[in-house]
Amino acid sequence: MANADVIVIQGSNMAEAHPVGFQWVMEAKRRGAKVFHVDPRFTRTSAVADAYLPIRAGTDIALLGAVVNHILSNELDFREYVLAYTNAATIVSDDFVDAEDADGLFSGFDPATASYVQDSWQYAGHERDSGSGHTARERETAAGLRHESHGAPVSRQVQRDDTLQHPRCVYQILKRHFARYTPEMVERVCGIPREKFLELARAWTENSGRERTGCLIYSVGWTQHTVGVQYIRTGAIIQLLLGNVGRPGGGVMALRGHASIQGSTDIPTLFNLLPGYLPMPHHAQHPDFDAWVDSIRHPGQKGFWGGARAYAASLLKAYWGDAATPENDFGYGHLPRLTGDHGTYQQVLNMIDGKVKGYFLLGQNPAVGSAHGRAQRLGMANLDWLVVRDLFMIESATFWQRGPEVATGEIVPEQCATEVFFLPAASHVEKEGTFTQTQRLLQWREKAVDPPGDARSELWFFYHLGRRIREKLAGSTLPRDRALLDLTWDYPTHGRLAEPDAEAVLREINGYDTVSGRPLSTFTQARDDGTTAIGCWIYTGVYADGVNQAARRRPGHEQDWVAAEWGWAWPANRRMLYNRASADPQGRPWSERKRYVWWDADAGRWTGRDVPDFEVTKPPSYRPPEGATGPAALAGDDPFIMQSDGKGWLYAPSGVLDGPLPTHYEPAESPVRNPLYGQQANPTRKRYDHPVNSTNPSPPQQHDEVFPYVFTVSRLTEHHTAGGMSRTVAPLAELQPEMFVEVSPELATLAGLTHLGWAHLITARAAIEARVLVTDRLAPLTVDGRVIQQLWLPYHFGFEGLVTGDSANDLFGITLDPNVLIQESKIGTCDVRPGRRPTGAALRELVQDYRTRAGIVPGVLPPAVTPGVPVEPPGSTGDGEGNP
Amino acid sequence: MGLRDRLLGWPVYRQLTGTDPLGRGAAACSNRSAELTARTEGADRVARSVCPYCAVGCGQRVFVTDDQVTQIEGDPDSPISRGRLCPKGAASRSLVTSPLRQTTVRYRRPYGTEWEDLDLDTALDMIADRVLAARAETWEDVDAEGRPLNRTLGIASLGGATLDNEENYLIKKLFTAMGALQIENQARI
Amino acid sequence: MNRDRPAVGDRFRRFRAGRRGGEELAVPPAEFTSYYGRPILKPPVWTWEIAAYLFTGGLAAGSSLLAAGGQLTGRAGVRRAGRFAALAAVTASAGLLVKDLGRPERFHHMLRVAKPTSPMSVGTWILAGYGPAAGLAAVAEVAPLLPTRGPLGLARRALPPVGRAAGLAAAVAAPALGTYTAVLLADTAVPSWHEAYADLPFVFAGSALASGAGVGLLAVPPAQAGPARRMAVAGAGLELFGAHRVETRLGLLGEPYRTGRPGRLLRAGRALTVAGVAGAVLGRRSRLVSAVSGAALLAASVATRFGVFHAGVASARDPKYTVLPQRARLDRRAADPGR
Amino acid sequence: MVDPPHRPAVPPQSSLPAADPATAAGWVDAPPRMGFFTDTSVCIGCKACEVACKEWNGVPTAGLDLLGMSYDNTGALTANSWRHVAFVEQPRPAGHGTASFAGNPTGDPAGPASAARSAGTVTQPGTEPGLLPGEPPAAARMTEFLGMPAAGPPGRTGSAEGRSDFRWLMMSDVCKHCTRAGCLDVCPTGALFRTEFGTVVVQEDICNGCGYCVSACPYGVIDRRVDDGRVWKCTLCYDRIGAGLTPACAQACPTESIQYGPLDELRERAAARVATLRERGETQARLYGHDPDDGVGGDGAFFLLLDEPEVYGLPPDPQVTTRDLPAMWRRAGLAALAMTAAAVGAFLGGRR
Repeated sequence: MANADVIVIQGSNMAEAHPVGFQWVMEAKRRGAKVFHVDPRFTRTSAVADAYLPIRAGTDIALLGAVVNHILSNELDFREYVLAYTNAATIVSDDFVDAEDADGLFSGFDPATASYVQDSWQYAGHERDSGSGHTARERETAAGLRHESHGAPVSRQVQRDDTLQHPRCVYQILKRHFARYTPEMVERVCGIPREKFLELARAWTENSGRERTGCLIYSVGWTQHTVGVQYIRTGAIIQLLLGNVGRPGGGVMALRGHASIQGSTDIPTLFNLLPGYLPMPHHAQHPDFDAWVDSIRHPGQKGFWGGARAYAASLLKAYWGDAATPENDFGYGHLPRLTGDHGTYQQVLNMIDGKVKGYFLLGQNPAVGSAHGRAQRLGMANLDWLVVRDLFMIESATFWQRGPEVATGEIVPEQCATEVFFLPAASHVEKEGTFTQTQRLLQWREKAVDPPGDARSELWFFYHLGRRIREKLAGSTLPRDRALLDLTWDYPTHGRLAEPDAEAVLREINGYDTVSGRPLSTFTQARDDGTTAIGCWIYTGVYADGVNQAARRRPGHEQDWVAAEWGWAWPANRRMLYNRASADPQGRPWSERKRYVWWDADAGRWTGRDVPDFEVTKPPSYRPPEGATGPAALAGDDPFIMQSDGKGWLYAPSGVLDGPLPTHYEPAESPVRNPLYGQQANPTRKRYDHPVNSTNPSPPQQHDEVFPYVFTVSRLTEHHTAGGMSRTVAPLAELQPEMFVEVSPELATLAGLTHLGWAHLITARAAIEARVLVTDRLAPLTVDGRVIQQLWLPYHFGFEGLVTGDSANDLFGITLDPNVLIQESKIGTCDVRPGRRPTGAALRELVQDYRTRAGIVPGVLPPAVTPGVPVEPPGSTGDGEGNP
Repeated sequence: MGLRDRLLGWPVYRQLTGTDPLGRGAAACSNRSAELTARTEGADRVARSVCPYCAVGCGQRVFVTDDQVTQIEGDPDSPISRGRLCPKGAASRSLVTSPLRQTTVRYRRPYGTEWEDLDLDTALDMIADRVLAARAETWEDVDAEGRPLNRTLGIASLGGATLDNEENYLIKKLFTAMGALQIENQARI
Repeated sequence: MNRDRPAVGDRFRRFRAGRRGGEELAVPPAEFTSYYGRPILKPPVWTWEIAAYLFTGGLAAGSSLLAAGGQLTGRAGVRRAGRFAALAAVTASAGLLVKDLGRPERFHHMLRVAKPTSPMSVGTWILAGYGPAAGLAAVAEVAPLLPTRGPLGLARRALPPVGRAAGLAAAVAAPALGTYTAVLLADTAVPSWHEAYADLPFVFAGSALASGAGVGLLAVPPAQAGPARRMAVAGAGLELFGAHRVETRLGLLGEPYRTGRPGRLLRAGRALTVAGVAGAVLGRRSRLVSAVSGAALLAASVATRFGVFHAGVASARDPKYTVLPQRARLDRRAADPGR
Repeated sequence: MVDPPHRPAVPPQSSLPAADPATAAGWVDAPPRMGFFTDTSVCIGCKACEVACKEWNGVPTAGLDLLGMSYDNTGALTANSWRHVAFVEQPRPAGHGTASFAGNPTGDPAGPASAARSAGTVTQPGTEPGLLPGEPPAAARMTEFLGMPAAGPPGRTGSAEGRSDFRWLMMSDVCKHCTRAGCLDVCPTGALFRTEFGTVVVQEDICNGCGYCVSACPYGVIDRRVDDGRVWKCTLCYDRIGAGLTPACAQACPTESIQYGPLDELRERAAARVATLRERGETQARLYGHDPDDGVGGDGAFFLLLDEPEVYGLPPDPQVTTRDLPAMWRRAGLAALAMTAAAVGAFLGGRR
């Protein structure tokens, strides 16, 4: 990042959310890089940026699309890079109809399931073998997450036009798609004056190419939207066109908010994934091991997923050890099966409906941290039992006693049956283990002291819980108990507390040879014959040679800036993915200034500052033989080795459920009619028509004026997420001691709010109160001749801890991105009034009054497709299973 | 301490006899100040750790004396953070030593209005029983068409993202073997 | 928890209240900026004890001079009154000073060093010398009550000469004691105190004399009170002269002495002084009038000391008294780089 | 009793070599003078310095009240806050290529009309549009609140250019460790002393809470802790630097806004930094407290500011009070003589 010549920060308040990471931005700035910040609010990041662009929340695609348009219409793309390393030249099926020509819907939309059949999106000549077909199910299972480590499947034999002139080549399609995303449109949609937009577009393009690179930084300001994935796609398209991927100082940098949130998707505690991004099997899609494996590797596909069978077999081997044999498909039968969406929000609704008996909360505080706090609390109040493991007594543990619903009479302790176990947890210094930080780097933590009192690590809790359960089941003959009884669960423990040995677990994650017991050093050693057991194949190598590579701590000042000997990064300790792209097709560095990884012809190998993210001896001139598959099928100039065609995707024929190209849709709740298309919001967004859930009306619906203002929430430097680790800590609590809402002076006057006075915000879900901070850091925007007022709130507050306040997440409803099922919790509409909110029953009446005025019927949501938008039936019919 | 030592130790005497006639520095220095040193110097051990807050992964050094964490500060060796910390990371010692931290098991029985104490071992046993009961009650062997499901939708879990990879691995492994599908974490939020 | 930093919390609440109430609006005038109108300096943490000490210290000094005068001119009544007043005052002084400490049990740390740069240290050593002398002088007054024989008889004979020596020693220290307190206040960053350093000593010297004279007028019959009357006149003269200069020659920084509570106190002090002197001079025949005048002079001294004290506090609380004079100084320097 | 005026002349100006206060304080072959250079142009206002300081020095909490001074809820340097990050929101150019809010709606605060507009309708508005009855517009009051009456914050003044430009200044304040330290000069117990590193430190085992230093500090830094009775302030981590470590705040600072080192080096670095900023058009950049010839002989902790000192709550031209002490003693001596004379006169006059 410090090597960038221009840094664009959008959808992230990096200086506040990641101050220490921000030192690298400041370093680049010191060296003269220009820093742009795009945000609805002037933040501490804007304060030190070279330029700040205020934007209407939820319109980033319009802005970025206009940058794409600026690049294409002025031919500013890094042509040589684009031709060689992206799918710009690929010809797309002529069945494909762009959203531009269908008022916001792409071809293949199935109104029955509000999802796409992607056949018409495929490359020319491959309409039928898309391997994805109907996407309703993919949405239900958040399949998008799988693509964290690899692109979706496409065949590698494609028609190309290297002149980029063919009307149906990706380049031309892209050009047409974004043609209407002009500076004028940016002004109309985002409220950003055109000259300011042009300043950004120029700086970005001028600082990219052979000699220079630009870096794009985003965070949850992008992901927590109903089109979050497409935000990121748009950014990626720009970076690919400008040749800013796989090169030093380039890239699309995701800043994640939690110590090991990367790790918790790599080794997922997510319903739809198994370790290493292997999909959890689906009852219909994956009847047996082979079907399951083939659905991952797509026979005949290029790239490293060719080894999927070995990765899968090795995982099952790690789970069930000797009981996993080639004969019994390594115990594939033991795996539970998906039938649809089992995500956290679906779970909560099921709790309300009494379908869930028990709930574990492991260092998580949904009563404050999840959207629609009321639904979360009502759900928990309707369980048989709840286990909360945390450092502090958090809101999710005391909702039955002190929650807002107790005040409104919706939860009566004497009538709440939920049995609550609070188990104190061990802090990060009281246990050892690895965190995986945001750049895929694993770092080992040494244990400093024993946890106090009854506090224990999760490792301890689950190991011993598993031990007890297995003891209780010992001798059971029930088939359903086999999976538990066959499980390899024999980890050595040590110390007074009988703490399981974390290194032993890490060794299993790394994988070992089941015969010799030797740890593996790379995932290419994985076998599908049961001779290797690997807990998480992408982590193979972290315990290479029996050495804990994540514990390496060679001081940074003793290494070059790549610092390859600090911790261990997956895959194979690569610090930058796809770094083959930092050299030209012939393997030479694009420029001296941006030299990183290159082909050393004399030595006959790839070399450079980093571990080449490429087969190290495969020459640039290599061309795969006919019929080759897997890694062998990758040509010497296919840098994107995890992509099934080795190319960077400007156009996504599959894998992305809401369109092959990013398209501007308004947020699910918006005061503005979509100026670009008849289709108002993302037609494929995941909606829940549950009585507890409701959405504020947006144009063209009636009564949108009841909620005239836009609000957005985010973090403060001084606090952490739901506040469980900061509102409880005195030196942090005192720095931001109260819940507040930031408003522009104009809105303050408009709504009669006074500085440091009280205000309350109302949505269809809840009303919360906060102290008012009137500040110039928020400015009204002119959008289509209208003045749009935006408010901002921190979401850290709750009713427990040293400092308390209403929780901003209570304001949100539940609407999710179709690809990854992440909720839209960055933007909503609301009304704001001076003074404190009413309490008790009066509070519910207030919210009800607003619902009535807005004509909201519980459980009835706005239609997926905006009335009046023509829908032509999909070309083919997949077997849709999603419930719209 | 004899009278003589008292006199020699008397700053006024030092003023008159020493290099600091105005009593501004050397003469005014107290014994405590003279012997003062950084408490981290005397630490029994130093653990190399990683900040538990955001995902930047800043290195931390945890200083321990008499099995108490006496200081947590940035690890200058880390190429990621170069010894620096944000306010949250800098507050790590207060986090782990906070008086608000719960260190005993608490139990709320159904329809209860107050917390009760519970022994950890008993708690673990009760939880194991409830897991098995919920699993038995909601187990699904096959779907309508007889295709295997092998699962329970009666148990759900939501994990934070401050858990170690090793912990996540065991959690996923156990729940999967248990047939519990509805395992989620912060990453979805 | 706020108790930990009343200077901040309180200031700010006042400030907010000010915005609503409007009356004591803490909004800085348009010609300068400040950080949210907050004071730059910390107002003195000293409370009424220090203001009271300014009085008792001066009273002790004045009384010792009076006593010495009586001693040398053979006015036993004057001498006795002066010595007793001095002892009482210096005892009170010590008590007040210790009480004002944040850590009273550590009062003896004051004797740890001798720092010429610290008026408080200097004052400590002055008190250390003056206190015993004044005490001894007063004790000597009880000699006649002692038995003629025995060890106490020895004391009865020994005390008077010792008392005379001690009385004179106290008198020598007295002027220092009566004036160093002015330096004590002036040697601070408190704008209205510091800028008044040239004149405060005279105010305090005068006030000390006047209060000492007050003792004399109260204690002795008019016949013997001649010197006290003259001391009152001289003291009042010094005090009024100094006070006038303080209020008129400091420009903006004179404001706190003229306005608000300090202004009222100082005006009262002036009135009482004038009344006391007038009474002393005109009422020289009447025991009662003299006594009342003496009381007036004492009261005047109290009022003046508290007035000066609070004026300083007020000047530290408002950033304008910090910023504007410093700005002016910078401008002068800019205009004439020589300075 | 020595007559005050004849006491040995007190430090000011010449007698103390400003260069090395440690030697002047009787330290034989003292190490180089150490200090802070706080570069506010790269401060991101994260307050890591405040927290790191409290963690290391065990400073108690300073209170949990929302002050509404931008993001400053600490308020000032106090006995319980040895670092204080100031936040100033200003309608001034921030050196941005294009003014941050250029092209945004300006002029008078939005009225009923635009309220109806932003509500997208005229019927059934969520909020009663328009101004509050009675109350003056909330925004107008912010002008005085921000303590910058010279330039009313934009959007409230109704001036377009006012709204267009904006900057947010942040600055981590700390004890200045003056070369001529008033607090140290006036301390009667020697609790405040000059360390071998040239820093000024309170010895908690000595301080008896006389409070003199509080009034003597021209920056309003040192403060007495109410429940404790002693005074407290930044020690520049005397214990850490003695062990060769970096002070807690400087070590934590993510953006190197707080730099620690030998004062001479820091002064050179600072001069270079100001030059660079000026070249880049940051004409407002200036150093504060770096000059050995200023009223306090230069600060051991000095700053790079982007506006006048008083905007950050700093005195524009601080002077150590003791520089006038000799003159004070002279005046006091004069007054003492006058006092003596008056007394003598009073009695001699009686003889006649």
